[in-house]
Formats: sequence, C-alpha cells, structure tokens
Amino acid sequence: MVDLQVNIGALSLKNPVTTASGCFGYGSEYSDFMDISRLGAVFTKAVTKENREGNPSPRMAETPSGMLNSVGLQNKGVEYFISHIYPSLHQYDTVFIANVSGSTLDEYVEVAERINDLEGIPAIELNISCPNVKKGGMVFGTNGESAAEVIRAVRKVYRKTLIVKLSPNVTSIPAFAKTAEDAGADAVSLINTILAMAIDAEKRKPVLATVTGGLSGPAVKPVALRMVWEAYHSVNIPVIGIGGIRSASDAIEFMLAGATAIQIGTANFVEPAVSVQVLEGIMAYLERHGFSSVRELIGNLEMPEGFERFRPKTF
Amino acid sequence: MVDLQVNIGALSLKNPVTTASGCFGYGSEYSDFMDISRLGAVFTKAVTKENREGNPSPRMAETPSGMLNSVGLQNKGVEYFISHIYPSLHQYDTVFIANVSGSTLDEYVEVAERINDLEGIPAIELNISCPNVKKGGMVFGTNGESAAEVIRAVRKVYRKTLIVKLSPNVTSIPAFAKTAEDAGADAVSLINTILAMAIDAEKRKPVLATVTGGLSGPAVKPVALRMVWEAYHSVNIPVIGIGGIRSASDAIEFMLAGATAIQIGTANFVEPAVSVQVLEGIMAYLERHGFSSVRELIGNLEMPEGFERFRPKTF
Amino acid sequence: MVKKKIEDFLVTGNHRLNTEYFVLTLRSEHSLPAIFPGQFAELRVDHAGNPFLRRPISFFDVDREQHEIRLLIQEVGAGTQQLSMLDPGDTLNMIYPLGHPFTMVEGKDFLLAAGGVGIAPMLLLGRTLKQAGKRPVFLFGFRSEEQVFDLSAFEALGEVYITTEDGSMGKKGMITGHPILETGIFDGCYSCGPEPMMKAIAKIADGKDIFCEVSLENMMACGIGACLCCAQPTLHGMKMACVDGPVFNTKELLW
Amino acid sequence: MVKKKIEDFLVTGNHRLNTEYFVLTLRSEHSLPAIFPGQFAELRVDHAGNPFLRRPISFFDVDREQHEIRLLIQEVGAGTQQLSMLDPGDTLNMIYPLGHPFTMVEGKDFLLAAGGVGIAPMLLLGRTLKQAGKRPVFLFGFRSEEQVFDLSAFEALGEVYITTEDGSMGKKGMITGHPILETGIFDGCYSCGPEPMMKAIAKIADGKDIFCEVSLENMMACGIGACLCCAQPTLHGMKMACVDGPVFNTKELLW
Ligand SMILES: Cc1cc2nc3c(=O)[nH]c(=O)nc-3n(C[C@H](O)[C@H](O)[C@H](O)COP(=O)(O)OP(=O)(O)OC[C@H]3O[C@@H](n4cnc5c(N)ncnc54)[C@H](O)[C@@H]3O)c2cc1C
Ligand SMILES: Cc1cc2nc3c(=O)[nH]c(=O)nc-3n(C[C@H](O)[C@H](O)[C@H](O)COP(=O)(O)OP(=O)(O)OC[C@H]3O[C@@H](n4cnc5c(N)ncnc54)[C@H](O)[C@@H]3O)c2cc1C
Ligand SMILES: Cc1cc2nc3c(=O)[nH]c(=O)nc-3n(C[C@H](O)[C@H](O)[C@H](O)COP(=O)(O)O)c2cc1C
Ligand SMILES: Cc1cc2nc3c(=O)[nH]c(=O)nc-3n(C[C@H](O)[C@H](O)[C@H](O)COP(=O)(O)O)c2cc1C
Ligand code: FES
Ligand code: FES
Repeated sequence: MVDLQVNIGALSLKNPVTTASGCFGYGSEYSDFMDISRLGAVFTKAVTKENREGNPSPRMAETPSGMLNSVGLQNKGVEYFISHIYPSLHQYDTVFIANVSGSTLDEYVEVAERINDLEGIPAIELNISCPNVKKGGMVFGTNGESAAEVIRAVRKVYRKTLIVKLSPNVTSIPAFAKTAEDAGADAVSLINTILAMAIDAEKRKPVLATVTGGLSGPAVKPVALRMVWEAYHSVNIPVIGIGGIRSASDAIEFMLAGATAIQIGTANFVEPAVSVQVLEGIMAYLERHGFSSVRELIGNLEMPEGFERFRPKTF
Repeated sequence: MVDLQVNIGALSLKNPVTTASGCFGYGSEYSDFMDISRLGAVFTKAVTKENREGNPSPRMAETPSGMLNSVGLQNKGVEYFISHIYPSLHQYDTVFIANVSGSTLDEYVEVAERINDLEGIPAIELNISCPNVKKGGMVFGTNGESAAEVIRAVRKVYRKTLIVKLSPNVTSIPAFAKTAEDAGADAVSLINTILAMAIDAEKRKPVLATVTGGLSGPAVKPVALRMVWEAYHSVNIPVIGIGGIRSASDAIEFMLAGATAIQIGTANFVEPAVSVQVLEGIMAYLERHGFSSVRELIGNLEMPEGFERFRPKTF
Repeated sequence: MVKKKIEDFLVTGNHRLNTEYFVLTLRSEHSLPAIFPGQFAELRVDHAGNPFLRRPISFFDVDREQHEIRLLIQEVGAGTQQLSMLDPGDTLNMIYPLGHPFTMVEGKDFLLAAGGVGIAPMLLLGRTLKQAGKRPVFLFGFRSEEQVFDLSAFEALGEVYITTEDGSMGKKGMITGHPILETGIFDGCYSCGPEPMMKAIAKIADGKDIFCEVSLENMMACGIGACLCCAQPTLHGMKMACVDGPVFNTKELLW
Repeated sequence: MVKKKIEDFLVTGNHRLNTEYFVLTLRSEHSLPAIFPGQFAELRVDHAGNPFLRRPISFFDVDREQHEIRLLIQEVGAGTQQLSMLDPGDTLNMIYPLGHPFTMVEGKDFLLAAGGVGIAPMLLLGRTLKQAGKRPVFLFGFRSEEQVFDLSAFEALGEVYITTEDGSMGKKGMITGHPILETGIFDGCYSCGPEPMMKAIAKIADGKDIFCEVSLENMMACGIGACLCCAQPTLHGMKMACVDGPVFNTKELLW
C-alpha cells in the first residue's frame, strides 16, 4: 500500500483528497453516495457570526465547462454551527475544517475564536476571497493591507492550523501568498471563484440577481493550476490546490504544480462520488508509476529547458 | 435594413463584428471560407519592431472549453508588414487595425510611428497585455504606471484612433481602463488571454514549452463579460468586447454589457466562417426584437432591483 | 427517509409526442425505491462534459412491476436536445429520488392545474390521489393545439379540461380564466407551470381558503441541498427548492 | 493552390481494425478536389463543444469515383473516441485539404517507413508513387501482433516489411533495426511516426545521402496558418507545420 498521508502545518490528513467549502454541505448531504470517512478532510460551508440568508435567486448560471454562483455565504451562524452541526460531525472518521467568513475584521476574529474552542475542529480556512458579498470576503482578499490585517488578527486568537483561502481576482498571487505567510498562515488554499457574469440575451438582463457571481468548474482549472504553481514557488508553507478538479489526473496535476492537498468543489454536483473516485485514481497512478508516497508528487514537475527566457517573471 | 454602423473614436465601422488579433492571420488565411469584406474590421496579428520567431513548441494546449497558447508575438517585424502585408490588405473592403506590440517603450513608439504613416490603417490596438513574452506585453499592462507611460508615449506619436488592449490579469479592470482613458486612448479592448497553465500528469511536465500560456475560448467568456461591463461603467470611451465569443448570442451579450464592437478570436479556429454567422445572427436578433440600430444594444441591460446591495463595489 | 441513489438506467423507449415534447422510458435492473409525485431526478446529460451540470426532471410515471420510470420532457436547450436523441439501448445516469413531494391531505375533490411541461408531475399525482379514493380534476393549459398530446392516461383518472392560448383546442385563453375555477368545488389544488399561472391559482385558492401546493422551478446545481443555489425565500426563512421543495405550500411563500 | 473547403461529409462506414485502430469512410455529395498524399483534414468532433478544437487527421485513402475518402484513426483520447462511435448516416464536418504534401522526386525505389498510426498517409503515398511508375517498399513498425491489421492494400503496391517490438510478428524490435535499411537500395525515403523513429530514418538517409521527407506532428489549433501554434524551427526560420508542413525535407530541419 502506498503512503497517502500529507501534512498541512501541524495537521495530518490521511490522504490529500478533500472537498471544497460550499460544495459539499457539511458532509451528510453526500453520505448516501459515498463513505465520507474516506476523505482526507471536508471543508465546511462558510460559517459567519450571524445567520445569513444569502443572496436573492437566481444564484446560479451554467457556463461553458463551468458555473457561476452567487450564494453569498448563506449559513445559520456560528452558534448554530456549534450547537447543531458540530455534534453530528463526529460520526465521520475524517477531519472537518471550518470555512470562516465575515463582513468585518471583528466578525472574522469572533468566529475564529469560537471555533478555536471546538476540540474536533483542528483547522480553519479563512475565507477572504468570496466574491459574492458586498462587505468582507474578496474585499479583504484583493487588498494586501486588509488581507494582512485580518490574517494577523485571526492568528492572534486562533491557535490551531490556519489556512488562508486566496482570491484569484488579483494581479499577483505570489504577493498575496507571501502576505498570508508573513501574517502567520500555516497554509494557503486557492483558488476561490473568479468574478464573472452571465447575461440572458433574449431578456436583456443579467442571469444572476446579483449581476456578478463566482466562476468555478473545469473552465477555471488552467488558471488555478498556474496560480497554485506560482504560490508554491513563492512561499514555504503548504499550498492546497482548488479549481475545476474532477478526475485523478486533475488532482495529480495540482500536486505536481505544488499542492500538498486538493479540494474538489463543483464536480461533486455532477458526480456525487467523484472524490472517492479521485482518491482511487491517485492510488492507481502512484502504483503504476512506482511511487511509495503521495508526497513524492508535490512539486515534482520537470521543467522545460530554459523556459524562464520566454515567460514574464511572476515570482 | 437595420443600421449596423458603430463608431470607435473617430473611426466608423460598418458593423460591430471584428476578428481578434492573432486569431485571423492577416485575413487571407480565411478568404477561402468567407467574404472578409463583410467584417467590421480585422485586427492583425501583433506587429513588433523586429522579426520575432516566437516561443518554442509546444505552443498550444487544449483545455475544457478553451485553449492555451504561448505563440509569443511571432511576426516578421514592422518593415516586412509595411512592404509585404500592408499592400495586400487593400483588396478587402474592411478596416484593418494593426495590433502593436513591443519589448520596450521605444519599440512600441517606433512601431506606432511607422504605422501612423500608413494611409490604409486608420487605427492601432496597443497590446500591453500579451502574457507570453518575457519583456513588454503583460508586464506593461499589469502595472498602472508603466501602462500610463507607454500609452502616453504612443499617444504623442500616433495621431489616429488609438485602442488599448487590456490584460485580464489584474485586480481592477476599472483602474486600468481609466488609466488608458486618462493617458489618451480613444477606446479600450478587452480581454486578452488569462495567464494559465496545463500539465501532462503522465509525463509530469508542463504541456507548453513556456510552462504558462494564455487561456482563451468559451471558458473565459463569463470573466470577459464581467470585465467589459466593469470597463463600460468606468470610462467614457468605447469598449471593444473580446473573450470566448462563438455565437450571435455571445456577441449580443457583450454589447448589452457595454461593448460598442466585439472581436472573435479562438472560435475562428473551430468554425472558419463563424464571424459572418455571428453578424447574420445579430441582424436577425435586431429585426426580431424591433431594434433599428445595433447601437441600441450597447449597455442596454436591465439591472435587477437593488443588486448593488449584494455585490462588492468594483467601480 | 428514502436513500438517494445514483444509477445507470437503460433507455427502453423514446417517444416523440410533438415537436416540443417527448417521453423517455427508463428501466432499472433493480426494484425501484419509493417515488412520490412531485419528486424529481437529476439526469447526467453527457459524458463529454457539455452541458456540464445535470438536468432536473420530474417523474412523469412509474411502473413498479417493470422497474420502469417515464419522463415527460420539453426540448428547450442543449441538454434536453441531447436527451431527445437517446435511443433504446443507451444508458442514462440519474440521481434520484429527490425533493419534497406533493402532500396528501384531507378532502375528496382536487384540482390539478398545470401549464406546458408543468403537466409532467400531474400523472403520478393524479394516480396517487385516485388510489387514495380521491377525485382528481385536471386543468391543462397549452399554447396551441400542436402542443397538445394524447391525454388518455389522465382521462382514465378524472375529468380533463384544456385551454389553448390561441383557442385552437379547448377553451381559448389561459387556464386561470377557465370557468371550472369558478364553478368547481374543490378541497384543494396542486399546480405546476409558469410562475404567473401558479400565483394566480394560489390567489384563487387563497380566496376560497383551500389547500394549495405548487411545484417551483429554480436553477439547480446539485439537487441534494449541498450547493445552496436554489434558494426560495419563505415565511420560515430561506429554503432550498431541491430538498425543502420543489413542492411548497403557497401559504409558506412570500408571494 | 487548391481552395480549402469546409464541408459536411456523410459517414458511410466505420470499420474497426483492432482495439486501437478504426477506418472511417466518408462520402461527399460533390466531386472531391485534388488531394495529395501527406495532406490532412481538420475534423469537427462534436457539436456540443467538447472537445473544443478540431482534430487533424491525414488522408488514408481517396476514392475519386465514389467521392469517398478514408481515414485511419487511432483511439487515443476523447476526440478520437467520439469519432470511433460515428455510425453510417451520421455527418462529419471537415476543413480540407490542408497542408503541404509529400514531394515526388527523381528515382525509382522508395522506402516508406512508418510506425503506429504513422502508417495512415502511406497508402495514398504508395499508390501515387506506383502510378508514377516508381517502386514503393513499405516498412511498418508495430508494438505487437494485436496492433497489426490487414495490410493487403499495401501489399498490392509493393513489398511490406513488418517489425513488432515484442517479436510477436515480423522482425522483433524497432523498424530502425530492420535489415532492409542496410541491404535495400533506395533513391529516397518517406517517413511518418514517432519522432525518434523519424530522426533515425533521417540519419540513415543522410548517411546514404538520399532524399528524405518526414511528416511531423504538432499541436494544431487552426490547421490553416492563422494561429501560429504549430511552430517548427527550420534552417529557413520558423515554419508552420500545418501549411509549410506537415511534410518537411529532413535537410531543412534543425535535427
Ligand atoms: C424540480 C424541477 C423539475 C423539472 N421537471 C421537468 C420535467 O419534468 N420536464 C421538463 O421538460 N423540464 C423539467 N424541468 C425544467 C428542466 O430542468 C429544464 O428545462 C432543463 O434543465 C433545461 O436544460 P437545457 O439544457 O435543455 O436548456 P438550457 O439551455 O440549459 O436552459 C434553458 C432554460 O432551462 C432552465 N434551466 C437550465 N438549467 C437548469 C437547471 N440546472 N435547473 C433548473 N433550471 C434550469 C433555465 O431557465 C434556462 O433558461 C424541471 C426543473 C426543475 C427545477
Ligand atoms: C498533420 C497531422 C495528421 C495526423 N494524422 C492522423 C491520422 O491519420 N490518424 C490518427 O489517428 N491520428 C493522426 N494525427 C494525430 C491526431 O490528430 C491526434 O491523435 C488527435 O488529435 C488526438 O485527439 P484526442 O481527442 O483523441 O486525444 P487527446 O486526449 O486530445 O490528446 C491525445 C494526444 O493527441 C495529441 N493531440 C491532441 N490534440 C491535437 C491537435 N489539435 N493537434 C495535434 N495533436 C493533438 C496530443 O499529443 C495529445 O497528447 C495527426 C496529427 C497531425 C498533426
Ligand atoms: C455553489 C458554491 C458555493 C461556494 N461557497 C463557498 C464558501 O462558502 N466559502 C468558500 O471559501 N468558497 C466557496 N466556494 C468556492 C469553492 O470552495 C471553490 O474554491 C471553487 O468553487 C473552485 O473550485 P471548483 O472549481 O472545484 O468548484 C463555493 C463554490 C460554489 C460553486
Ligand atoms: C493563438 C492566439 C494568438 C493570439 N495572438 C495575439 C496577439 O498577437 N496580440 C494580441 O493582442 N492578442 C492575441 N491573442 C489574444 C486574442 O486576440 C484574444 O484577446 C483572446 O484570444 C480572447 O478572445 P477569444 O476567447 O475569442 O479567443 C491571441 C490569441 C490566441 C488564441
Ligand atoms: S440545487 Fe444545490 S442546494 Fe438545491
Ligand atoms: S495550426 Fe494554426 S498555424 Fe498551424
């Protein structure tokens, strides 16, 4: 048997296959289709301080090889999470990582602090990249100073593994990855969705009630892969790869680009058991290629000779 | 007959359907399949000061609903353009717009100056957004000061319609659109390709010899549409919409988002006569919906009530 | 709760009703789980990845003995067009059964009012009502005669009234103008179709103070309550059309 | 220059040769334009948009009387897999004829060396040589016997030698180790297949100072010289494999 274990900061995952925030509920939604306990981790739907109703409908639009969403962090708030959801998570033998969001710095800090007390939650993912809320989210994640500030503030109160989720809607991923590292993050995860838009030509209206939404799915994979590769070469903390993964090959590509673990988002909607299929595909690949540990894949990319002569320097 | 004419600065185009730089050669490549003279304009392949061999192969990778290219501005230089290509353009009854590129500010200026002298070329598109060259291109287009500097310098020597082609690889499109406007551009065109990457999992190598390349095709359309909409609301000069257009509906969506004209790129490779089909589709749409001029479509988007309450302010 | 399944069905029939509608017949190798009227399935249209998402389609009919289900589908875009080209012998992957079904309530006489392809869930609903000893009355609206198909399966269950917008068949106009709405005496009504139609039915039901359930459409990505895309605001907060619906009591809606 | 066309062909046959290879037969309503050996077509695989780009495939055979062309295709990925599922009666959209063909030169005896699906352009080339009164000799490399298919069409044109990597048929090893390369006396050779194989053939030809042309693969987006994706560095600068090639004289290449 190949060794599948990977480390994200102090946190050990039994394998690198995890599910992305907002795309897997809190796990139970998928329990009819697969064994949740086989996952390396589950990243929960965003948790905010208060109950949030999210944005008006329509919140979804299909696009070529992808989709837009403008859910807008709908969730019942951190108290509900602690009292109603957290207790049910113990039934699964996997790691749950809470996706922490907020509209203000204080909200982020408060939620992180509350979750720090939960023994069964060994890590949070700080979501400073949601493009679907007026305040917070991407507004923090696309400004270097705000990003550093919120990460530092959360770092002060949060003593377990702190993962910062980066926005792709920036000029320089290396700059934001470094900001996260310097501000005390134990890992970065990327990408969140790309700010995008769909229009109904016949009705001459935007499809989404919020006009813009976040693009996810296979369409964004090439962009995500580039950003993960850039982040890997810019920081010394682990990188978690996200964006359009729907096959073992996709997952392996992200690990070769430098990801220590990967998250599967939109693909769950199309194939509810896709995460287990990806895990099995990775195992078959490792055996076929004679690797003894999945960690040997991380950043294991043979670079074409002299490629640096041809591309703009981004890190 | 509906009125199809649109204006880009001082330049009048007989219709808004044009072909994108690097995706239509110099027109003649497509003359077996369609009547080039039906186009509103043709944007030529990049023209640089000297002959450029471009990047090593492989230069292309297919991705979900899109492709990566890393051609790298291959062209025979401005002298060759003037002596060999320019004379042949007169045979077509359409507007040719030269896509001007360079590695240094001086190169941009020199090429623009040479092309200013060509009577048959009424406009240039300043390409400060190519992601596939080490120097110049996107390096200018992702830094506000460099962008302003090169546009101002070109503006000084170029006296006809100056279109600036923006890079999508930035945090704020409105900022760069305004920079272009302030520096003297008569119009902005967007988007150029999104910096991206493809990996061959079996070979554990990047697919492209340059590692990264530019993503184009239907996959990028939702991102491009959002950026065109943002640009339209940020500046008072016309916006030319580009990115993943392959049908009349796509083209109309861009015009509703605010584009005065549109460019078709990658789709030409799949359907060589697609631009004429798009033009005919637009005409049918205008008649079906009772518009008398295509200009009535520009920015003609009914906004959902109160959407500003839900999305981050980007302009 | 019935466990949701993901399963490859065998296409055993694909029958064109008219230029817009067709009926797919699908067979399972196994006995079918309990399927209630108003529930739906998420169909995987294409394995090449375009369209990318699954398509939600209601159960039109269920034949437990043959392990067969039938779907009534209207061709509206790329996904339903690809479904229309399925041939017997092909397979179709489905996630099912999904959603909160129509509720059985006290009373005897029920109006089942539907427009266009909203007719789909009404056959199973009518049959279930009839089996429970109730009397379903069907009121269906079409654009014109060409859209109307063989309704004998409905006629076997109860009276069927028809309206067409152009008057080419049945009563001219919308179903909301049909006299049965005034003259008929119902203990409740069920509706599926365009939103303005359902709202009008809901208003009439409200006026008569009778039970009314509607099946709502919404853009769905997952169909199982995971993505939170199909939001439906209700008196009791934001609900998800795919798990809390698609059937809602109109009293709960903020209409 | 022959005008390039974009045309819907009718699929009249789809014949499986083995687990990997199949031959598509396509018929035009019109007489075919001149098509030369080594040229290719860009096939539109799918109308749903995935795979997104066309696929370049060489002409395997041309029947001018029947207005038919045949393509020999190896199933390697999603695109060729979809092509393998075409049935007679389906249509297939092609842009053709594309590319710079093999050149006819002075001399009588020619070696046509190919590996795997590189065999595709060799039938039309062999026939053209034979019609010009020359003697084609075929040397084909396969992985193993299972990959070998009926080669009688080639045998009708000239001698056929075979190697398999595992020795299950013909001579064991690569074609570059076949004795005919040493013992045969040729005025030139043509090659298509994996690059190392073509390089070895080119080296041998160079040693004997005879004419040598190879058909190169490259990633192609447009196939007509517009995108500049299929760059091939040559002694005379950067050339495009789709218009300046795919056939190149090895003297021109920077090998
Ligand atoms: C619970 C439910 C049950 C349904 N039952 C039936 C049925 O029994 N028969 C039937 O013909 N149709 C039914 N529909 C509608 C059906 O899902 C859409 O017509 C279909 O998804 C359109 O797909 P397309 O690719 O052909 O069209 P597209 O070109 O994708 O879209 C055409 C229109 O269909 C709607 N649509 C597209 N994708 C979705 C989606 N993922 N979720 C919801 N709506 C979408 C949109 O309004 C869009 O404007 C049902 C919808 C829901 C939500
Ligand atoms: C001039 C030319 C003639 C060819 N003639 C034949 C032929 O007669 N018979 C035959 O079976 N094959 C031929 N090929 C190869 C054929 O084009 C590829 O095998 C096919 O495109 C693969 O598509 P896919 O979707 O099945 O595989 P994919 O999964 O897309 O790719 C599998 C491999 O095929 C290659 N490939 C994919 N797309 C392209 C493209 N657009 N251009 C070039 N290579 C690509 C890549 O190396 C890739 O790794 C030819 C290629 C060229 C350039
Ligand atoms: C419907 C939906 C809801 C999402 N909700 C969240 C969220 O609450 N918090 C978050 O950090 N990311 C959220 N995301 C982003 C995903 O976690 C992921 O970063 C993104 O979708 C890219 O991955 P994918 O292409 O695999 O889906 C959401 C994505 C989707 C599609
Ligand atoms: C093969 C290729 C070559 C390109 N070359 C250029 C170029 O020389 N100059 C330029 O400004 N843009 C170039 N582009 C970008 C396109 O003009 C266009 O901005 C982009 O492809 C997005 O549009 P599309 O999705 O319709 O292709 C190129 C794109 C492709 C695919
Ligand atoms: S469709 Fe995903 S929650 Fe309803
Ligand atoms: S494939 Fe476009 S130039 Fe050759």
